[in-house]
Amino acid sequence: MPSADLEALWVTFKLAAITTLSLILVCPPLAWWLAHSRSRLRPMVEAIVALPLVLPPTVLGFYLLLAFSPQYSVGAMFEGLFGHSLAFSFAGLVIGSMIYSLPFVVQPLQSGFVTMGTGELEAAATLGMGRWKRFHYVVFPMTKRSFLLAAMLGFAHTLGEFGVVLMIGGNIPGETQVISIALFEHVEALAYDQAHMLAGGLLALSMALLVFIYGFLQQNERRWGYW
Amino acid sequence: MPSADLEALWVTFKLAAITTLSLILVCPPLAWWLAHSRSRLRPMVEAIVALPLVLPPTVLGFYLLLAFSPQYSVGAMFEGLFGHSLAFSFAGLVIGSMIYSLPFVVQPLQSGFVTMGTGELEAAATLGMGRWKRFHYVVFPMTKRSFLLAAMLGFAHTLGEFGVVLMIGGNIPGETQVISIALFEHVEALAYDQAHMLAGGLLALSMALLVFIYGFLQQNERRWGYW
Amino acid sequence: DELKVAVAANFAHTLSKVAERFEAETGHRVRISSGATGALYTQIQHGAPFDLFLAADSHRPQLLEQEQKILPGSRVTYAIGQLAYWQRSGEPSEQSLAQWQAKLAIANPRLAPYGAAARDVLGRLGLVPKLKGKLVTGSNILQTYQYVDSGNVQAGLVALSQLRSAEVDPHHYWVVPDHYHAPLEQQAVVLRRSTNPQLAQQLLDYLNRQQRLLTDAGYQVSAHVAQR
Amino acid sequence: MLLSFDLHGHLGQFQFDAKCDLQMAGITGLFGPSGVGKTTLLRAIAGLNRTLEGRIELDGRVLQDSDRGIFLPPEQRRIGMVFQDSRLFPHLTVRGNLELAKRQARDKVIPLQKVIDGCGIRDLMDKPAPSLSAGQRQRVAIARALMAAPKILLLDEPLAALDFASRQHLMGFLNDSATPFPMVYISHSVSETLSLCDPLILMGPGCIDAVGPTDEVGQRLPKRRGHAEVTHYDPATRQLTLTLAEHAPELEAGQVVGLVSEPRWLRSGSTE
Amino acid sequence: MLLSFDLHGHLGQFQFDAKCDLQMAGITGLFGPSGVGKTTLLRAIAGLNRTLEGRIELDGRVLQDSDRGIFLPPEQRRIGMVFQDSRLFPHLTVRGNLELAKRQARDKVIPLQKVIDGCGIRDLMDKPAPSLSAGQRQRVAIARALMAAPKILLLDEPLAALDFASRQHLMGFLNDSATPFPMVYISHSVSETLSLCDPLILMGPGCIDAVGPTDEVGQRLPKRRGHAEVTHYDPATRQLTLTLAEHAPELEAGQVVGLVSEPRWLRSGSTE
Ligand SMILES: Nc1ncnc2c1ncn2[C@@H]1O[C@H](COP(=O)(O)OP(=O)(O)OP(=O)(O)O)[C@@H](O)[C@H]1O
Ligand SMILES: Nc1ncnc2c1ncn2[C@@H]1O[C@H](COP(=O)(O)OP(=O)(O)OP(=O)(O)O)[C@@H](O)[C@H]1O
Ligand code: MOO
Ligand SMILES: [Mg+2]
Ligand SMILES: [Mg+2]
Repeated sequence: MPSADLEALWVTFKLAAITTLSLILVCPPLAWWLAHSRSRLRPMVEAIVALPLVLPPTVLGFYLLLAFSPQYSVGAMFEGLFGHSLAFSFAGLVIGSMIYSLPFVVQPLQSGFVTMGTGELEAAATLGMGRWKRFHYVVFPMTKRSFLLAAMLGFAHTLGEFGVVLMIGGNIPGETQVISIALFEHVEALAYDQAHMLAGGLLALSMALLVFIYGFLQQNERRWGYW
Repeated sequence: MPSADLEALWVTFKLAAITTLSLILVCPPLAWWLAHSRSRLRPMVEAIVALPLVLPPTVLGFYLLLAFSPQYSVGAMFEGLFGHSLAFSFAGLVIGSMIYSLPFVVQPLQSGFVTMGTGELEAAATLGMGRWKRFHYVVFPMTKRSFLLAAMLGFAHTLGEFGVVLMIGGNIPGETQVISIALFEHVEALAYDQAHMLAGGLLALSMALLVFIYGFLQQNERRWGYW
Repeated sequence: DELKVAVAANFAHTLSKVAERFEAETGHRVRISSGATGALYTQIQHGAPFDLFLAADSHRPQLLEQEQKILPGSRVTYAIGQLAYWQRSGEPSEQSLAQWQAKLAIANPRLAPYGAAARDVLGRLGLVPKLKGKLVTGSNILQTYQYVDSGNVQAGLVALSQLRSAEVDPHHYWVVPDHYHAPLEQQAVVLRRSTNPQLAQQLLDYLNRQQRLLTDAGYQVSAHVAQR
Repeated sequence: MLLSFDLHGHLGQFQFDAKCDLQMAGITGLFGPSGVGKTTLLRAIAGLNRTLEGRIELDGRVLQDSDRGIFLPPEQRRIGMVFQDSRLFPHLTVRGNLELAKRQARDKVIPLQKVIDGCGIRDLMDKPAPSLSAGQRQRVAIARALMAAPKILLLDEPLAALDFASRQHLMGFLNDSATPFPMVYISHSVSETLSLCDPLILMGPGCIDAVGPTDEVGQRLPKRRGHAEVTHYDPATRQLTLTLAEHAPELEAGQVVGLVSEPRWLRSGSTE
Repeated sequence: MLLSFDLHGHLGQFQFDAKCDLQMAGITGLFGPSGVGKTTLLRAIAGLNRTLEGRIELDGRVLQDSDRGIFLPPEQRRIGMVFQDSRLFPHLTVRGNLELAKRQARDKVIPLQKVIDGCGIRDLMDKPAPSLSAGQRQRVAIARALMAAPKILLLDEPLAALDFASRQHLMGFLNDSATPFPMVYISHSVSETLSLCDPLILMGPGCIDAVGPTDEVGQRLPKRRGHAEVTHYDPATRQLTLTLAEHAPELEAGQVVGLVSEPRWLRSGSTE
């Protein structure tokens, strides 16, 4: 594989990993609130979280581009903060990806929290376990599968990001050129050999990863009927 | 809104609606099998279903392009059959979207089926209800929420599709120009007024739709504690 | 009737003006899809249903001709493009470009002829190593322009026609001399799969008659065209 | 109606091996300590447990035969089951639950109204299932299972969450219903078992200890309970004289015993 | 330790209004027909039901006071609860469940070994929780609640799924444990209630009917059960003469009654 592609691969993985990690730290409280709140505000917040799902990535990219532009106040503030414009920088990509992948992390978590029910939590509370202990000892182990799914979807979706990156990434090798863009370029430039290598490699890698994860999940299921 | 944008909007909605409808008919059996099978093949099938999640849309687009291209055998066959190449046609977009959105429909369904548990189903079976009746009278009403979520995610994800469309749809007004592409074009062409109108309109529309759906879900939850 | 035209990004704005007139005069409808020349070429390769292709170079039309995908004899040069160095502040010139330190926007050299031209210029000025990691590449020349215009990048190599149509103050750009890069000889072809080749040819001829409009827009008109 | 089974296998560490031929009529008791496999057995008969191997036959029809690779799915067995947890359909009201079951009945045997009265759920009909109390849920589950008109009915501690009055009432109703629908009945209550069930199956860990008429097998139930007939009762002196039945606890003077007056309607249908 | 509550509100159509001051010592019985709101009351006391308004006070500490906007979350109330459905943590073994509870105990009151023996779960310690039978689950749930060493313990039909022997054994153990951990105990079994609980709360639909010592209030329990002392027993003729206690069922000659020999260890600790 040519070194530019390897670089793109590395940028992509770095981006996906950082995004996923940040999201998996930020999202559980939000997902919990969404799963259990009876507030009238909830549908509003749910809608905002789901928005990146519904909006074309280009819409998001467009607004991000405007937000990042130092011509406007937000972008100027960013520039003051980070020392450089966020557009066409790796940091900017991370922010964009986090917004874009947010619903993919929040929704599996929320659905896991909803469906684990409240029975075991009530039991834990009457044993004297506070909020954090309940989360650590009961919620997390009971919804491990949802956490895994959330991380996987978040990672995957960031890997596959295209529209947002195309608009705010700028295709800078080693910094913001991710594989989806590199591949697009190969294909449009009719460099099919390179395209085949990159796409085929990704396909094989993704498939292997997925088979591994799902196989692991299935085994655990078999052993306990639960995990 | 200029007529070209309206056309793009119409193409997009048509595409999303047809894709979602087809998927919601095709996916439940697959999701059911994935939720309950103990076969060793399951992780493999799960991985294949999840693949479009992990693959950059351009990879998928690339392979679809090859498949659809009249230069290759599959595409030539299609062309013989339909009289025109599938690439850069609406029918081709529907196929691409279905593949691309498949995991977004299958995964919520699967997760719904897994977490509804088998208790009520066993009860239904001992009452003498066969497979179909169990699905109709028990599974479907108990997982309504998952079906709604699946349809929503499928629809949303198709609305937001960009990479695949860019590669196999091109940008042909009235046929394959969807809003994400139209918006991309507006932004590139510096038609910020049009871009703002389209993006803002979409934002408002999506937000309204989402608030409505989530509000509806919450109300039903309140009324029964279940629906 | 309806014509589907694939046009190189740099020419999209100009074509839409021409098409407006054409539509008004003939009553036919022209639908425009714009993109990088390379991207459009790829789409045509895979069966995209265009009638007319206006490229930003002569290379792709030649390839299509060799592949016998065009109406024989339809390939013509309709314009010659000009590259400009746009800098949002200061006085753009060859020196200021040579000393540019920050991010610089260009079009993707592999897909867009204007990007290839930009690369030629940077090579000639010996800037390629210096600007490594600072070249923001748009997938076509429109996106490149938009990067600079939105203020996210402070300078870029774009098409003169874009700056003209946006009425940018000529003090803010420097028109790169023709010989700094391979000529941007923009050729057009009528595609063989076209359902209405006569109409496509009609539009192409109509376009070739709008020389005033093209020169005003920032293109040179080739002798070849002038002859016809 | 003959129910015969010969099942073996294991759940985790737990070994299971049970073989029996049962003439199903009235209510057959299934009695045994916690964790011996009562629920496991009923689930296997109903077709809900595929891990046990062997043969099950009901009324001449082979329901399962692992050797021949036969395994009838539960919905084709026409064996009803009332689960330890009630498993009502949570998206329906009580009425919805009963009506859904009723559609499955091939022959209408007990009219809805009679089941509603028998289970004492008249006031609950329009409540959504998840809002019921534990005892209410159990009664609805019994009603639902009866509405489906199964060939036989398996009940897993159906009265455990009920108060005394409801329990008495339901025992009478079950006793009446057992003629059209023979039942297998798990209960931990000795008095309930003795008064309601005949014959009786005693289970030990993973196996069947004894099968037979209640009069015989009942003697092996825990000895702290028994039956007696009142010979004489003098309300003034509070003196009561009883004649003990066969299987009576060992008693000594000074000891305090509890009394359960057995309602007259019990067992009158099935044994006399 | 004084537990006083004054709660009112409604769940759907169901109206609830209960007020009571209880001196918590030993085991307080909570008795009433199905669906009168026993579970609802316990849940409110434990802090699991926010829909009921009013005041709850335990040992001088205000747990809830809707007027002043006070609502202590359940984990700060130190009130243990054994649920009708056992609610074990499904991802842990039995041992895991107990150990997790033990970490919450502020003062170690009953040693683990004693609880294991008392609840008869020695052989289950390493089983994953979801593989247990219904009765096994209930025993583990009781053990888990005790390990957390709460101030008071609320039990919702904890012995319903247990066989006679386990039940007797557990009743003894609960009776012993009630000195460190006063309990409120819901049961539908009259004999269990009478022999284990003192005082007694009787509930009617959504309200408290009576509160008082078991000797008094117990008379109002369903009259089909009673207590008697053996005056004379002649094994040869099988003649048994008894002296009935106060709250005895109405009997007539020829009637069949059940006998429950009350184990001597019962209530000896708490009442004498
Ligand atoms: N999936 C499983 N894995 C391991 N052991 C199991 C599994 N399912 C059941 N067991 C064991 O099988 C035994 C029988 O369980 P079962 O539920 O049939 O008992 P039971 O007689 O119904 O008891 P109870 O009266 O308490 O309900 C129990 O000891 C239980 O621990
Ligand atoms: N969410 C609810 N909506 C409507 N009614 C409810 C709800 N929750 C409980 N109820 C009603 O409140 C009453 C009391 O329920 P509760 O569970 O407290 O009864 P219980 O005394 O514990 O009965 P059991 O002995 O059967 O368990 C029942 O009649 C029930 O139908
Ligand atoms: O107009 Mo181009 O093809 O983007 O250089
Ligand atoms: Mg059981
Ligand atoms: Mg209750």
